[in-house]
Order: sequence, then C-alpha cells, then structure tokens
Amino acid sequence: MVWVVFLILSFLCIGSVAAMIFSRNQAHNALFLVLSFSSLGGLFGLLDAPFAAAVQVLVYAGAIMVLFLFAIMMFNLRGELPARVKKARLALTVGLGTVLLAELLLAGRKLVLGSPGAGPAAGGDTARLGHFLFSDYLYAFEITSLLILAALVGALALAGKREGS
Amino acid sequence: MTTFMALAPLLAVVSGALAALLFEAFLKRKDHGVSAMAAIISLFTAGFLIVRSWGLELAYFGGRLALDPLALLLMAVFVLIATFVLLMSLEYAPRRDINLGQLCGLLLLAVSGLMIMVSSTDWLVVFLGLEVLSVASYALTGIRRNDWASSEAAAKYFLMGSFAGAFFVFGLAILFGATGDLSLAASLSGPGGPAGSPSLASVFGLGLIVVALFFKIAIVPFHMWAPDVYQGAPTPVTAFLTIAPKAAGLVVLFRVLTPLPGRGGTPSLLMQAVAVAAVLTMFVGNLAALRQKDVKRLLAYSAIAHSGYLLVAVVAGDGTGLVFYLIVYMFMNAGAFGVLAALSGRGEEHTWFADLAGLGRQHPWLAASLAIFLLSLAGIPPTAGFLAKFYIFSAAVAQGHVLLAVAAVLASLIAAAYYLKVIVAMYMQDAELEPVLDRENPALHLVIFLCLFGVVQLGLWPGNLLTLIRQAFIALF
Amino acid sequence: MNAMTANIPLVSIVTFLPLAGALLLIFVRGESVRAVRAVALAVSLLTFGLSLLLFFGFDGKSGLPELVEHAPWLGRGLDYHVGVDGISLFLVLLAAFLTPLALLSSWRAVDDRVKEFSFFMLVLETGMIGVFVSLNLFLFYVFWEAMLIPMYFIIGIWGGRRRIYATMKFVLFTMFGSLLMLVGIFVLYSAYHRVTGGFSLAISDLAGLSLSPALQTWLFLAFGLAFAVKVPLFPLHTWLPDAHVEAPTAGSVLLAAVLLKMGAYGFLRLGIPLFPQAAASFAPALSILAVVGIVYGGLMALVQKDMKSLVAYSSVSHMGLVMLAVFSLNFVATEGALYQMLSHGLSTGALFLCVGILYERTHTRLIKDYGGAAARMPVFAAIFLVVLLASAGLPGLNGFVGEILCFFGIFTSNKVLAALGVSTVILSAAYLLWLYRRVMHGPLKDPDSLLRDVDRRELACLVPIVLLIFLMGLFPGTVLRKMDASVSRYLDSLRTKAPVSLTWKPAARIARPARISGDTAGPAHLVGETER
Amino acid sequence: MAELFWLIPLIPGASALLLVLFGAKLSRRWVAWQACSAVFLSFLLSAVAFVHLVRLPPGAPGLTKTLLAWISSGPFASSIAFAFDHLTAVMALVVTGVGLLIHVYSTAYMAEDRSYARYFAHLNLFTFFMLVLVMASDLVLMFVGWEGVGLCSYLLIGFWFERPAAAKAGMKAFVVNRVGDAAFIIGILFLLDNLGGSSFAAINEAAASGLLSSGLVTLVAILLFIGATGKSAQIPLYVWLPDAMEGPTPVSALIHAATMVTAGVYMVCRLSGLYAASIPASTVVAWIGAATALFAATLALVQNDIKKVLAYSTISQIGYMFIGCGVGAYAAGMFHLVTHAFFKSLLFLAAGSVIHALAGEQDMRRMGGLRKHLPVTFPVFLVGALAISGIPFLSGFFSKDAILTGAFAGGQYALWGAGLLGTVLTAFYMFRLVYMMFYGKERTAMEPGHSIHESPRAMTIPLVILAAFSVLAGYIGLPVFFGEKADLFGRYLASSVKSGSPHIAVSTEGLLVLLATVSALLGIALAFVFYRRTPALPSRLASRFPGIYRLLVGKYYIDEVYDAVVVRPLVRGAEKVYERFDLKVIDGALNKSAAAAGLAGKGLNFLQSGLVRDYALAFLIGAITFLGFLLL
Amino acid sequence: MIPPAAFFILAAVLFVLGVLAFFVKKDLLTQFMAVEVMLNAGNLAFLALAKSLGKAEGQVIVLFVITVAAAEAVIGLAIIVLIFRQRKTVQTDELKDLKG
Repeated sequence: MVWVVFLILSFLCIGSVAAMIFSRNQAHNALFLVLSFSSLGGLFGLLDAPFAAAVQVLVYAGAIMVLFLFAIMMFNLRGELPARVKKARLALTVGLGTVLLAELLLAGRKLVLGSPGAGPAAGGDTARLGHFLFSDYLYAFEITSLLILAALVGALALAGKREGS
Repeated sequence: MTTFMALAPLLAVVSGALAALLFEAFLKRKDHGVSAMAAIISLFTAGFLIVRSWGLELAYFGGRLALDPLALLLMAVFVLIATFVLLMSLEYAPRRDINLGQLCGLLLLAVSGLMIMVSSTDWLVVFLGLEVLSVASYALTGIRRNDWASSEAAAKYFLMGSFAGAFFVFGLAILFGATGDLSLAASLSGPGGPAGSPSLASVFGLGLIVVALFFKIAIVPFHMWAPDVYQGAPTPVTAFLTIAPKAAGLVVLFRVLTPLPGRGGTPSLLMQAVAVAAVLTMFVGNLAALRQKDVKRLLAYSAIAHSGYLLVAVVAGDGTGLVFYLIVYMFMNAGAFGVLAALSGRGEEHTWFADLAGLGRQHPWLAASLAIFLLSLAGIPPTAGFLAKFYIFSAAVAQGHVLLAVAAVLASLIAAAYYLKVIVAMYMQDAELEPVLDRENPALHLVIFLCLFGVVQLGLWPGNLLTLIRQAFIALF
Repeated sequence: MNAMTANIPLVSIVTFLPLAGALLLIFVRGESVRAVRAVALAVSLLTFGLSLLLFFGFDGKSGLPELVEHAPWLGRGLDYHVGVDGISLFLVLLAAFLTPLALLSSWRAVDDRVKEFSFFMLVLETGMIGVFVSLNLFLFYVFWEAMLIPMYFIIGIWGGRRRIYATMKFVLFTMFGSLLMLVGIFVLYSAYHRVTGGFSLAISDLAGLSLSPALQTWLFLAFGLAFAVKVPLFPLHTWLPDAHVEAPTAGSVLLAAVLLKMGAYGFLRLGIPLFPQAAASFAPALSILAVVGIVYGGLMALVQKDMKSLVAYSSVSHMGLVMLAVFSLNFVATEGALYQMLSHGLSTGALFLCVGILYERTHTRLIKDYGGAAARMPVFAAIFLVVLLASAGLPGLNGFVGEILCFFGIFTSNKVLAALGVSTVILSAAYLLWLYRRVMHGPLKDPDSLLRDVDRRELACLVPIVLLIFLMGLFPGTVLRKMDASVSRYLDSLRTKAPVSLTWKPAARIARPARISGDTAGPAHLVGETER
Repeated sequence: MAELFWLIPLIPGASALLLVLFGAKLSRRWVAWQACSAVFLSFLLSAVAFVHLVRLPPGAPGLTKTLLAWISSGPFASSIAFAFDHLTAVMALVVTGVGLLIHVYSTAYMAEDRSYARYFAHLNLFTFFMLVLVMASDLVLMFVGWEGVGLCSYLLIGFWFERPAAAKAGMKAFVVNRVGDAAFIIGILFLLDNLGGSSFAAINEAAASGLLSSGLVTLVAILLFIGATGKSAQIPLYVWLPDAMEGPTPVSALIHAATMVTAGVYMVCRLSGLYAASIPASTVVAWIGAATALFAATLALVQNDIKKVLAYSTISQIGYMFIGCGVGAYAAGMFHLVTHAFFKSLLFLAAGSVIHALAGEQDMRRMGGLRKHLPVTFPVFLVGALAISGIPFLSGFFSKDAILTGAFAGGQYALWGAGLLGTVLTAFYMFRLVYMMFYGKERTAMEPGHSIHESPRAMTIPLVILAAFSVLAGYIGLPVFFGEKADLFGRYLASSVKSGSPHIAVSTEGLLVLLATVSALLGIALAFVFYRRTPALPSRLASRFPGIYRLLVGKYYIDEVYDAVVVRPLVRGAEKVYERFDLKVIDGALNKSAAAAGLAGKGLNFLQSGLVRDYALAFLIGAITFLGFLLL
Repeated sequence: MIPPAAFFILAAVLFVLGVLAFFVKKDLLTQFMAVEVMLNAGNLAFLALAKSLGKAEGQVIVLFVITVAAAEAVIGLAIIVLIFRQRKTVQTDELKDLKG
C-alpha cells in the first residue's frame, strides 16, 4: 500500500517535472511544478516528516509558486515560444545528466544501502522540531530573518517604485 | 553575557543596515547622505567591536558562531572593504541613478552574510550566510536599474548562483547522510572516529559543496558568470564582489580542507582536484584577460586568476599566506577599481583602453596609483602583491607542490603582460579623447590613497600584520 | 676609514640615496625642467661620490663581503642584508658612475616629461645598485625584479617608434627567466628549512647547503635561465637588439652597461656558488653557447643597418666572452670576466652615448644615412674612435685587459674554445671599424646636415668615460687587487664544497601527513615565530 | 743618461698626447717643431743608449727598466717593462732616425693640409708605439706596440678619410692585421700557459733548452708568424699593403716601408731562439718569404701607380728578410731590414717629391722626362733604385747578398734560386719606374700655369741624407769576402740574435756575389730594352700573352678571391642567418608563443559567449569531472 | 516500509531532471523553476538520509532550505521583472551584451 502511494507520488513528481521540460507554456510549467511540489509534500509525509510536508505544500506549492504564476501573468508572454533546443545540445545535456545521476547514486549508495533501511522514526514529532529550531538552530533561524530582509530590500531596490522614475 | 558579545559585531552591522534603510525610506532626501553616514558609523562600530573581541575566543549558539581570530581578521577585512566601497559610492552612486540608501543597506547585509560565513563552523550556518550574501549581491549587482548591463549581470549572477546553490544543498544532504553532523570539522572525519579516513560519500558531498564554493570564488570552470557580473555591476560593487565573497569562500574552504591536528587528513584526490582547479583558474583567467579591450573586464578576469593564486594557498595549507594575500588583494584590487570609478563620468563608464590613453599626462596621480596597483597585482616587488605571492608560492613549494608553483609563476607572467598593457595605454600612448574625469571626489581619493598606502606599506613593512595573522593561526591550531 | 664607515650604513646610503632623490623629485614642480634636472643630477653625482667612499673603504683582503649591514626585515630569513665584496664592488661603482652621465646625456634628448624620466632613472639606479649589494636572496630578487619596472617605463615612454613592442618584450622575456628563479628560491628556502629547521635566504647560508645533484640541476636551470636571459646568452638574446634600438640613449647606456652585467653577476654570485656541481656539469654546454654567442653576435653585428642594433649585437658577442670566461671556472678567467664586464660597461655605454649624440643631431640611426661625419665633428670623431677601439680590445685601453685575461683563463681550461673565442678580435674590429668607416669617414653625406661637434655637456658625458677607459687600460691593478681575495674565495668555495647529502624529496605530498603527525617541519613552518 | 732609455718611446708619446689634446690650438710651426724635436730627442737618447751598449763588455745584459706592474692576475702577469739590447738598438735607431727624417720631410710635404696637427699627432703616436714594440721586454707588451702601430697605420692610411678609398683601405689594413693578430694572441696564450710568462729571454731559452716540446714550439712559432704575415704583409695576408698607399706618402715611407711592416721580421729575430728550435716553422717562414718575394715582384712589374710599385716592392723585400730568418741568417734578415729602411724610405720620399711636384699625380704613364725638372729628386731616386736592385757597393747589394748567401750556405738552393730570380725582377721593375718617370717624353698633363718644380729643402735634405745612408749602410755588414771580421753588423747582433748560417768558402761566395750582380744588371738591361729603347715592347708583349698580363694587372685576383671566398659568404651568410634564424626562428618562436597565448585568450573569450546556458554547461561539465575525480 | 534508498534515488533523479530542465529551458522564469526542482530534490535527499540515520535535524534543515528558496524566489522574480521591464522579454539568450 505504502509502495503504491510512493510509486504514484514519485511518478507524479517526476512526470510533472518531465512535462515541464517538454511544455512550452510558462503558465503550464508553473502548474506542473505545483503538482510536482505537492506530490513531494506527500513523499515527505511518507518519510515521517509531516511538518516538512505541510510546509512544502503551503509555502512551496502554495506561496512560492503562486508568486511565479503572478509573475508569469504580469509578463503576459503567451505568444512567446522559445526556440527548440538543438539536438546535439540536448544529447549532450542528457548524457551529462546521466553521468551526474550515476555519480550521485554511486556516492549515495553506501549511505542508504548500508543503513538499516528504516531506522527509528525519530523527529516525526513537530514539537521536538520547534524545540530544535529555538535551541540548536536558533542562530540559523535568526539568520533566515536576515535572509528574508535582504531579499525584501533587494527586491525593493530592483523592482520597487522609484520616486525619480 | 560575555558570549553574547560574539553577536555584537554582526548586530552592529545589521542595525546599521536597518538604520540606513529606514533613513532611506523615510527621510526622502535626494542624496541619502544620512544613510551612508549611518552605515559608516555602524561599520566603525563593528570594527571597534571586532578589535575588542580579539583574543577572547567568543563563542555563542553552541559554537555555531565562534569568533576565533581568523574570523575576526576576516570580519575586519570585510568591514574595511565595505567602508572603502561606501566611500567610493558616495559620489559614484548619485551620478548613476543608484539609490545610495539601498546600496548601503544591501552592502551591510552582504557584509553580515560574510561575517556569518567566516565565523561559523557549521555548514548550515555557512550556507545561510552565503545565501544572505548572495541575495544581497544579486541586488547590488543590479542596483543600477536603468543600466542594461547592470541588470543583465544581476540576472546572470542570480541564475547561476541559484543553480550553484542547489548543488550546495544536495551536497549538504549527502554530507549530512554520511556523517550525521553538519559541522565543518566533521565533514572529513570518517565514520570510525575523528581520526579515520572520511567515507567516499562524505567526500562526495563535500565535493558538491566545494563546487558551489568554487562558483562563489570564481574558480574555473565555475567562473563564467564572473567576468560578466564584474563588468556589469557598478564599479564599487565590483570592487566589493571581487574581494569579499572570494575571501569568505576561501576561508571556508581553508577551514574545511586544511587538516587540523587530530582530524583525518584531506583525501589526496580532493586536494589534487583542487590543485588542478587552481592551475586551470590561473591560466584561464589570465589568458582570457589578455585580449580584453575594457579595463574593467580585464580586471574581472584578473580577479578570476587571483582566485587561482589564492587557491594555491589553500592547497598549500598556508593560512597565513592566504589571509595576507587576501588583505593585500583587497587593497590593490579596491584601489584599481577605485581608480576606474574615478575615471567614470556621468552616465557611461569610461574604462576602455582608449579612455585610459594619455592618463599619465592628464592625471598623473591617478595614473601612478593605478600603475602601482597593477604592478602589485602583477606581483612585482617591492609591492605587497609580490610579498603575498612570495608567501603563498613558497608555502606551496615547501609542501612539495613545486609544479604548482611553476604553473603559478608562469601564469603570473601572462598576467604581467596584460597589466603592463594597461600601463602602456596610460603612459605610452597619447590621448585620443578628452579627459573624462568630472568633479572632485575626495572620498574616493581617500580610498585610493589608503589602498596605495596599504599596497606600499604591506610590501615593505608588513611586520605587524603578519604577526597578527600568524597569531591568529597559532590560536587556530 | 673602516672605523669611520663602521657606524655609517654606507652601502644602504649609496643604494637608497637615488630613491630618496626620486621621491624628492616628486615635490619639485614638473614645469621647472632645469630644477628637475639639477636635482636629479646632483643626487646621482652625490651617489657616485659616496660610492667612491665605498671603494676606498673597501679593504678586500679577506674576500668576504665588507661594510655589511644586516637587519631583520620581514622575518623568517627574509632579511635586509647588504654589503660589497670584490665581485660586486666595481659593478656598484659602474652603476653609480654611469647614471649621472646617462642623466646628463639626456639633457636635450628627453624634453618631454623630464620629471618622470629623472624619477625613473634614479629609481633604476637604486634597483641596479641594490642587486649588486644584496647578500640575501630575497632582497636580491626584490631588486632584480623591481629594476625592470623603471626600465620598462624608460623604454616605453621615451623610446622610439616600436618602443611598446620592445619594452613588453624586454620585460616579459626577462621576467620569464626570473620567475622560474623565484621558484628556485622557494625550493632553496624550504630546503634550508628542512635541513636546519631555521629560516634563511642569506646567500652565505644557502651556499652552505649540500644539495643533491638532481636538485642542483633543476635549481641551476631555474636560476641559470634568469641569468642567461639577462646576459643575454645565445639564443635568448633577441630581446636585446629590440630593447636597445628603441630605448632612449640613457636607457640603452644603462641597459648595456649595467643590466646585462647582472646576468653574469648572477652566475658568479648565485648560479655557480650555490650549485657548484650542476654548474660544473653544465659548464661545457654553456661554454659552447657562449662561444656560439661570440661568433654569432659578431656576425650579426656585421650586417646590422641600425647603429644601435649593431652595438647591441656586439654586446651579445662581448658578453658571450664574459660567459665563456665565467664558465672556465678558474681564477684568471673569473677576474677577466669581471674586468671585461666593467670594460664592456664603460665602452658600450660610451658607444651608446656616441650613437645618441649622432641621433640627436640627425634623428636617424640608420648607418646608411651617415657618412663623413668626422669632417664636421673632429673631437667627436676622436672620442668615438677611442671608444670603438676600447670595445674592440685595443691594447692600452680597458677592453684589452679584460679580453686578454679572459682569453688566458679560458685557454687554460679549454684551448679550442679559447681559440674560437679569440675570433672576437677579428670580428669586433670588423664590425666596429665598418661602422666607423660608414658613419664617420667617406665624403660628407649631407652637406646641409645638422652635424656639429660635441658641446660641453656632451664632452662632460664622454670625457670621464674616456679617461676611465685609459686608466683601466693602463692601471688594471687598482681594480684587480681589490677583486683577488673575493675571487679566490669564490673559487675555493667551489672546490671545497662537500658533495651531496640532501636529496630533494618533498616531505609531504598532498595529504601532508607530516603536518598531522606532528613532524617538526610542519608546525615550525606555521608556528615558528622564534627562529629569526 | 743611458739609464733614461725608457724615455725613448715616451717622448714621442707625450708629444702625441699634447698634439691630440691641443693640436687644434697650436700653430703649424709649433706643431712641426714639437713633433720633430720629440723624435729627435728620442733619436739622441737611442744613440746614447746605443753607445752605452756598444761599450759594454761582451755578454753583459742590456738595459732594462720596469715602469709598471701592468696586468697581474693569478698566474697571468705582464708588466710594462722596456729592454734595450743590441737588436733593439738597431730598430730604435732606424725608427727614430728614419722617423726623424720623415717627420722633417712631412713638415713640408703636408704643409698645405688642413689637419696638420692631427697628422703629426698620429706620426708621433706611431713612433711611440713602434718604439714600444721594439723595446718591449715581453710578448704581451710587444703586442701592445704591435696593435698600436696597427692603429696608427689605420689612422694614417685613412688620414684623408673623406676619400672612400682611403677610409676603406685603412679599415682593410686593420681588419686583415687583426686576422693575423688573432693567431698571434693564441700563440701568446700557448706561451703564457706553458711558461707562465712571455719575456723574450724566457721564451728563447725555453725553446732552446727543450723545455717546450718541439711540437709546441712549431705550433707557437707558426701562430706568431701568422701574426707577422699580417703585420709584415706576407702571403696570405699581404693584401692590405698595396691599398695602404692611399695614405700620405711620408706615411708610406715610414710605416709601410721602413718600420712597421718590418715588425714581423723583428719579431722573428727577437724570438730567433724559438724559431731556430723548430725546423718546420723556419721552413714555413723561409718559403712564405720566398713565395712572397717572387709573387709581389711579379705584381710590381705591371703596376702603373708608382706608390703601388713601391708597395709591392716592399712586400717582396720583406719576403727576402723572411728568407733570411727562415734559413737561420737572422742577422742578415735584420741587415736587410736596416738597409731596406733607408733605400725604401728614400724611394718613397723621392716618389713623394715627384708626386708633390706633379700636384698629386701618381700614375707613371703620365710622367716622363722629369729628370730635368727635378735635379735633386732624380739622382737620389736613382741611388735608391740602384741600391734596391742590388748593384754592387750600394747597401742593398750587401744585405741581399747576405741573405742569399745564407740560403745557399744552408743548402736551401731553391730558396737561393728564387732570391736570385727576384733580384732580376726587382731590378727590372725599379728601372721600369726610373725610365718611365724620369726619361722619355714628358707625358704630364699639368694645368697651364702650374710648372713642375723641385720640392723645398725640408724635403730634399732628408732625401739626400737617406741617399747617403742607402749608399753607405751596406758597409757595416760586409761579406766574408772582405775578411772574417768584416761583418760588423752580424758580430754586433750576435749577442741578441741566434747566429746560424754556416760559413762558406770565400770563392763560393765570390761566385754568388757575381751571379747576384749579373742578375741585377740583367734586370736593368731588360728594363732598358723594354722602356727606353723599344717602348712599344711591353704592350706587344701584353697582347701576346693577354692571360698572363691580365692576371698580373688583376693582381692574381687575390682580393677578389678573398672577397668571394671569405668576406662575401660571411656577410651574406650573416645576413641570411639574421633574417632566417634570428628574426624568423628565435624571434619568431617568441612572437609565436605570445601569439599562441593571445590565441588561447581569444578562444577563451569565444567560449565566454555571454549565454547563461553555456556558462551552466561549463559548470556542469566541471562539476561532473570534479566529482567524478573524487569518486575514482 | 519503503527503504530510504528509494527516496534517495528519487531525489537524485529529480535533481538531474532539474538540471536537465535548466539546460533545456530558455527563459529565465522556467530555468529558475528548474533550480527550484533541484532544491526540492535536495530536500528530499535530506529527509531520506535523515530517516536512514534516524535523525530529526533533517526536517529542520529542510525548513531552512525552503526559506532560502523563498528568499531566492523573491529576489529572482524581482530581477526577472527588472529584465522584463527593460527588454520586454525574459528569454535567457537575449542576455548577451556582456561577453568575450
């Protein structure tokens, strides 16, 4: 049963990314991505990470991708269809991608295969997560605020209204 | 409470950023001088706090923020370069439709990111610091928003930067999987204990992170964004970008790759790969600079080549040399870009060879300064650039990397060719164009003078600084 | 004298006085050309005067460097360490002697950016003297490289039409050689550290190291390349004609008279004493190159169309003889080489001054544009001839002393090479007199030409050199006596050098276990603040 | 007084220095007086020293004086030290004596020249160097003089440097001499290396005592002799001397006839011990001498320039001297050197007088019948011609006879025969000269208003004095014929020079003298037939044997051969090498490597396409490679 | 239970697909989306490996990565907007003024 869910979710996730690759419509792309990220959320859940799953769906699939959609609609780029990628280039990238995949798997092999499959599902508990965030990871957490501040100011500086212009 | 002091320099900078932004947002002044003032004051405060923290070994957040001497030194460097960049921008920004207040804020935020990066021994914090830096840098690059080059540079920087960031994340994941810990120290320790040899997976994970850091410090072949970004960004920002992120990235690399006593040695394959990258970087950077017509872009390539030299220090495990080189590099590179900034008139920048022709006659001081910076970059004695190279390369040889040193000096030869070409333009060709220097720019000239002083002083009597750096490393090991 | 000079850092004063003068020049207004020139000349004359004190203060009995000053500078063996011995003393004097003359010679030739010109000339002087007085390899290298820059500017700004090509070629070519030397310095530095645990780049300390033959070979190649380019040894000579042709007179003078000597000096001071076995095994090959250089340079000089490139190729030929003598590795040859270096410095310097004087009048350096100048310029003709003959090694003039000593020294080592080297006697006469005939003799080429005889200033440039040419030709003992002890000490050190003990094996490859296992080498490198 | 002998060279040297420095400011009169009196003083001193020497008991060492420890470095040592022995005395007297006469002569001959002071400066300088050469006590110092006279020769040949030919000739002289000098230096080096010094006494002694191996002696002797062939214009390096006639005639007389060119002979005599110790070397010397004597004599037959005739004659006569040296009759060689100095300078000066009279005309085809116009010049020239031809009782007769006798006595009959043949030729070309210049129709092409006149007294008096010596000088070295002790000169020199030649029977000698006389007369007679009785004969002969004639007129094309075989290939080759190797290969390699770097840069700039996708591709490839490397 | 290996493989595939998408796509926006895919792949890998190690921190880190992604999205979209305003296009290949 879990396997079925896993397979469906993986298929959705990968399939929608693949679809994004082949689609030529930006809006569709964004929607595919929403789908992909949502199914990832499901997968997170399968990994006993319910909080992460929730955040993934809410923040990612929800907020971030909506931002993308807004942007796409703002640009209103319906007519624009990017040119096809050259075959040779495609082959090259696919080749490189395969190699990269092989490398990743080769490197990760020991980690996951060597481990006892499913360990004790620690960390599934959201309260503990919060504890982590405000103890061990407090500093990092503070930094995220800085990060967001920087992003905001940056966005303002780049795309915000100018009194002069 | 004493350990909370560890946070003080960072807080000073961040509050400076906030102040600058608030002044920018609410004072509605044209020239944003107040913001700049706030920024400078905060930088001075931070500098003061950094100096005060020297030798105290402050640590906070379970060691995720640790003000060891190395971190303090680098923080001081960042504060200094940020001050230079601010001073350079005072006149530069308003004349190019750059919002000085926002510039100040972003710059200080970038500095805070840098500080976070160098003062932590935890990969996650380093990553977050890097992201703060990156986000601020993207914005700084594109801050001249009416300029196509500036925004193009920002877009390229952002796209490539986030691409590299994804590698960082994946590397973190693998590293985490391999060691169960994200501390820098654990990256290369094996599963069997701190002294064991690291597992393949952790090396690979580290490799992914190293790739991302290589991207940040513009190591070939992850460097290709750099010339475009350095060229497109406003000149003071370029000065910042060619120095500060590089320094932070290299220090992180140094921290992780240089084996500490009681820890497993860095796998030779990784070090060899880094050495190869260093060689590639030195040659590609220098060769590509040879035929540039735009001095700014030429210096961009030269900045890439310098990453290669600096990487030699990492390979050689010569921390003293690395930090000394970084400081020297800050002076000479900031000085060179400072002169370029001084040459820019309203609107367009005048950094082509043809613009520089005859400069030696029209503006002897500027030309002489630039010449000295370039000679220092080329590593010609008795400038500081030479001494810095001397330390790094001699450390490489002392560690048995003779071929690396040979490659480095040969690359320096190529470099000398194009640095001298700039001097040719300034002194040995006659001006075809009218001089382009506009008004007096005392702050900028102050920066140039300080850099000049640094380059000369550090070339002849670097004594105290070297002692300081050596002390820092004694404490580290 | 010694008691007096003991307290005064005379060597440093002589070395840095020109630099101080150059810095002083910055504060002289550039428009007042006369003031600029006066200051520059005064400083260089003062330097020369002080260098004479050096000469008189030098005892020369011990063969060791004298008037030594040693002070810590950058730490870890990178010390400030200067002094003169019989090998370097006269080269210092040569540089100090020729700089004022070169400055004086450009009185009229350089009227653009005089301040900068004087500035670079004085900086150059400091660089040149610094190279000769350095007793620390680091300091030596600093001066060696730093000196390139003023020369680069001098050729590049005040040079001829192809000055930029020439100056880039000059700098890059010489830098190519010296950068590999830099790696060699690193290797020596770390070898010394590995053996003794301390840090030093003092030449005397390094000479005490016993390096393995393989390491010596590599290091000798690295150092030798730097020096061979500078000499220049065939086939590394092609930068020289270009640099000479394009350089302004003053630049050519110092280039030929002093800079070229640095190559041979480098071999004598570093290349051979530090790596005696490698030097001995390379000596045949280098000697052959030197002989080829002698003949080749001479033949090339025969077919040059430009006066300056003719003189440049003659330098290739003459310096070939010097190199041949240096690699004969015996007493007479070494003294001969040193003497020949001085003579060549004087006579070639003077030759360039003469060519400069002609050029100033007609603005052409092509031989075919001249003819019969002697009729208009009798005094000049006489001086020019003396200088030419000195260069051609006419007995009684300085060139002969050096040549005959070189010949003899080479001869005792290798008769065939000496015989080939003697061909310079024929070739130099041929190309120099050919030059003289085409330029000074024959019917006056252009009756309306601006040729006029030398004026007082030009005489003031040339006469001191001519006097020295005679003095050195007739009283070589004054010079040779001061060299004797140093030269024999140098040769003794080659003979007694203990064979091989250290093999160049980097203690640590990339993984650097040495550092981790707490080997003394590693931490000492990082921590060792105390050694020096 | 004699102890001051070291001043002999220095006085003219000082005078030369003064003239060089201040000559332009001095009056001509003063210049003339100073130059002449300097040489005169030297002459006086030489005479005093000579007298001192003669008075010394036999076997006593000559005068020596070390002025300066000159070059000294390790085993190499050479000092400026003068020595004055019997051999030196002869040369010193000749140099200062003839030199003085020529100085005096020049005061008039050069009176019109612009560069009067320069001329005398050079002449004084030459005297200085020549005296250094002859008074040097070692080979290195001799080499100083050797080169110094070469320099003065160069300066004086090229005295009228505006004339391209003069400038060229001067240079040629110097360079050709330098070829010999190179060998000379190598010879010196051998000696220095083996003896640790180069003093003549040491060399002669070492050679005689067998300290030097015979092979080495031969090698050194030949190397030094090559130097001598340069200085003394022998085959193969004689080519410069005919061209040297571009110089003023008094110069030709002094340098290129009387003194400098005989330096080689002096050197061989000085090192007679060395040469005597090597039969092969002596043979080479003798045969080169003989070949040169004949060779140059044939060339003198067809020359039309009077100075050129005299030049070839000089070459030929020096050849005789070398025959003498080569057969061991060193004294005879020196004897001929002395007499030759007199009559040849006489001939030159007289020719100069003729040239002076004809306002610079040197081509004998445009002379003739000058007998009447030149009442002093003609007789003295005739005396000189008779002397050189070997007419009995004049000086040339005795000295040449001494050489031929020496050759004969040494069993070198071929050399003797060659010498005899040379006598015929000598007499022939000298009287060809006499007949064409002084007899027959006047063929001068003088401008109207310019009459032919005898030279002033300053010129004629030296001529007369020289003529007197040309007649009388022979009596210092009479052949055995006149008694065992008649050879004053030979006995005088015996202490300095190896005396070699065995004596021969008086009757044989008488026969030899007779044969020599007959051949001289034969030469004169032939000249009379050719140029006085049937003046058309020469041209008929020339058209009969055009090949030979052209060969002679073309001077055997030796200059051309040298040019084609040595000079041109060298220069052309150097040009080619310069263009093809220096510029193309060496410089090309440099420029190519610079261009290669530039090209690499261009390639990299091309890769830097500006497209993010390319950047990412590079990133990806780099990352994959880097990571793959880690997985190895 | 599903072994973490399966998740890790999925993460790797997703990462590579993201890379491919980055190369195949030619507009700034979609390329940036590809980067987001890569980041998510990283997250997945984190959780998978955390699971196999039995450590809870994985989840915390994922939160941080998501924050980073959000911040990047903000600044990225701002840049894209800036580019679009200037050039009326978001085609990546149009950005080629700076080169060489």
